[in-house]
Amino acid sequence: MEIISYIFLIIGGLFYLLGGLGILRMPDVFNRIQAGTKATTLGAFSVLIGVMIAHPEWWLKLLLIIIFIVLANPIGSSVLAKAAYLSFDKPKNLVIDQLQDIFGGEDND
Amino acid sequence: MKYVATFLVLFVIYILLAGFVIDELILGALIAMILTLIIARYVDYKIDVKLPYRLAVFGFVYIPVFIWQLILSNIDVAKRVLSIQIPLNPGFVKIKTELKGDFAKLILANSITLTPGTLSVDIKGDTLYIHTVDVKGNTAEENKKHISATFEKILGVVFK
Amino acid sequence: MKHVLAFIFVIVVGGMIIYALQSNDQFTQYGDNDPRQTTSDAYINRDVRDTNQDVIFGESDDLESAPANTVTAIVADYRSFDTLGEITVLFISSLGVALLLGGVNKKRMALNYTPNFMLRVGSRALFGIILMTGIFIAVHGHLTPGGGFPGGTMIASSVLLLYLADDQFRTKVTGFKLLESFAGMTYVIIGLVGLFIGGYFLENFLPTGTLGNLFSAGIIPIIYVLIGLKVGSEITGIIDNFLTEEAL
Amino acid sequence: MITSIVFALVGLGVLFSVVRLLKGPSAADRVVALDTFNIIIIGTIVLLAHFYNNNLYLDIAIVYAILAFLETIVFARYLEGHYGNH
Repeated sequence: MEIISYIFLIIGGLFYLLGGLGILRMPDVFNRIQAGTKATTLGAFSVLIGVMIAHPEWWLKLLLIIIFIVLANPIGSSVLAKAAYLSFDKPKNLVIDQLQDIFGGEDND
Repeated sequence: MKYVATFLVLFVIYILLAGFVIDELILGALIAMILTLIIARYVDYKIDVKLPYRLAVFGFVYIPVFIWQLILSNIDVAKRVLSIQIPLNPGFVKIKTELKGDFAKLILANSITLTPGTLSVDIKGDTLYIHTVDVKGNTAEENKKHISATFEKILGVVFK
Repeated sequence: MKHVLAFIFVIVVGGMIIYALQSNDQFTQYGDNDPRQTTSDAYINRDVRDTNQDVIFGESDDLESAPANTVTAIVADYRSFDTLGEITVLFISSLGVALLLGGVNKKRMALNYTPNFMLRVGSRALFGIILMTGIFIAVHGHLTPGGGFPGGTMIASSVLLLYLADDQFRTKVTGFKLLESFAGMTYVIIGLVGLFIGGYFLENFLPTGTLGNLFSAGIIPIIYVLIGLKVGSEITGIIDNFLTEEAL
Repeated sequence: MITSIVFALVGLGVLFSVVRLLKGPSAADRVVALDTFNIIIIGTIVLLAHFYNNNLYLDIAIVYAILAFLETIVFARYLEGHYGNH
């Protein structure tokens, strides 16, 4: 049981490391949001599952933390992505930009 | 009905925090009842008879698919991050959704954010605006097939 | 001239302080203090009156101060009167903000952009979790770290989340004012009841129970919940005042 | 041994996000880095609860998660309002 828990913890640590690396290496803010959100969500998930296996009597509280992170983390990154789109210059390498329909131009609400 | 739903949600949250102890259950029920009277106007938790069926579909179909997609997306991120020249073909696309309820759309958007290469930015009406790392199609239908088709099918069953 | 006067004033006051401290034999001289008799040890062992035996979690009954958490024992029992002062300070600052920014015909300040759809819907789901966590922390103040002040702050932050997530949202300010006055008044009334029953202000007059149980520690959980409600409503009032503006 | 490996991995993640926090060309980059940093710290608190075998740390993790989420939202709304008008 302990070995499975440690495997989960190490996987979680690896994904946390991946999240940090993604934040550091990606070229523009939207890609950074993507890499950061995905990697840290799975990292948190994995670490919490690992701790849950090691301490089964804590599962209720850990489940609450998992629910909160899985709900709140994507919402936070969406809000942040919208803020970044509205407030800073667009990245140069966009292939297509259909978001311009609602936020583009001067007539933003 | 609204009050029952709010009470249940608050009570479940309290149990998750406090655990199954008889003292805590009594106190939690009391607190949840008082809070329900105060905040039922601000929140809109809904409940109906088919809830167990929905929860079953949610737990046994949606969550495994979701976790699998989450792992796939992380492998995707790892591939991009660890390659020397980061392969990118980014763009903002919009896709239509047929889901009706607000909460269903929220879950769909969250799922899209956590699946490979996509990040939902906003929802207006039934249109989702999405940032993708790798633009595949030109029309809304093509993009939908690549991005959200699986989740729409499952969530369509859950939130009928 | 002013500088000279100030200089003389400082010299005189400093001389008076030094003189007062030198000729005072009430304080223990430096180095003469006995570390075995410090107050903090007595607080940690709940043994100020030299009546307790060893404190054992889950077994000790009828301690002189019953919370499992030493900080709570000090904040809400030994130094409860100071805590009453602290929440009064918070009340005065909230009152100051209300005097400065408050008014009658205030409307909700419109932020520049409409909130994200996901934020608007998701905040409804997260609001419950945040509010319940705040109340849980305030209720369990005598068992776990935390207590009324962090719990009240969490309650206020759930309201802040709704403010940020919804352009139309506005709290009912009068309700929070009533709640705040009710909490503060009940605190003082509990203190006065202690004064009548036990002989001094905020005496713990309820049975204290077993250390570590949920229903234990007498009046301390009640006081901590009251503190939580008071802090929560005060900070909510501050947030409301900052996010409203005069109707144009 | 395994403890050290896990904490080394997590610590490197924290280090990278802090580098981006200091470097980030725009304010949005900094907020993204802070968000990532916060979620890594939540995991670290849970890990500490596990290794010290003390479930009081879990309460702290919940409170930290809530405050981190609120912080992201507040910063994002601020950026929209502050830079959005030019």
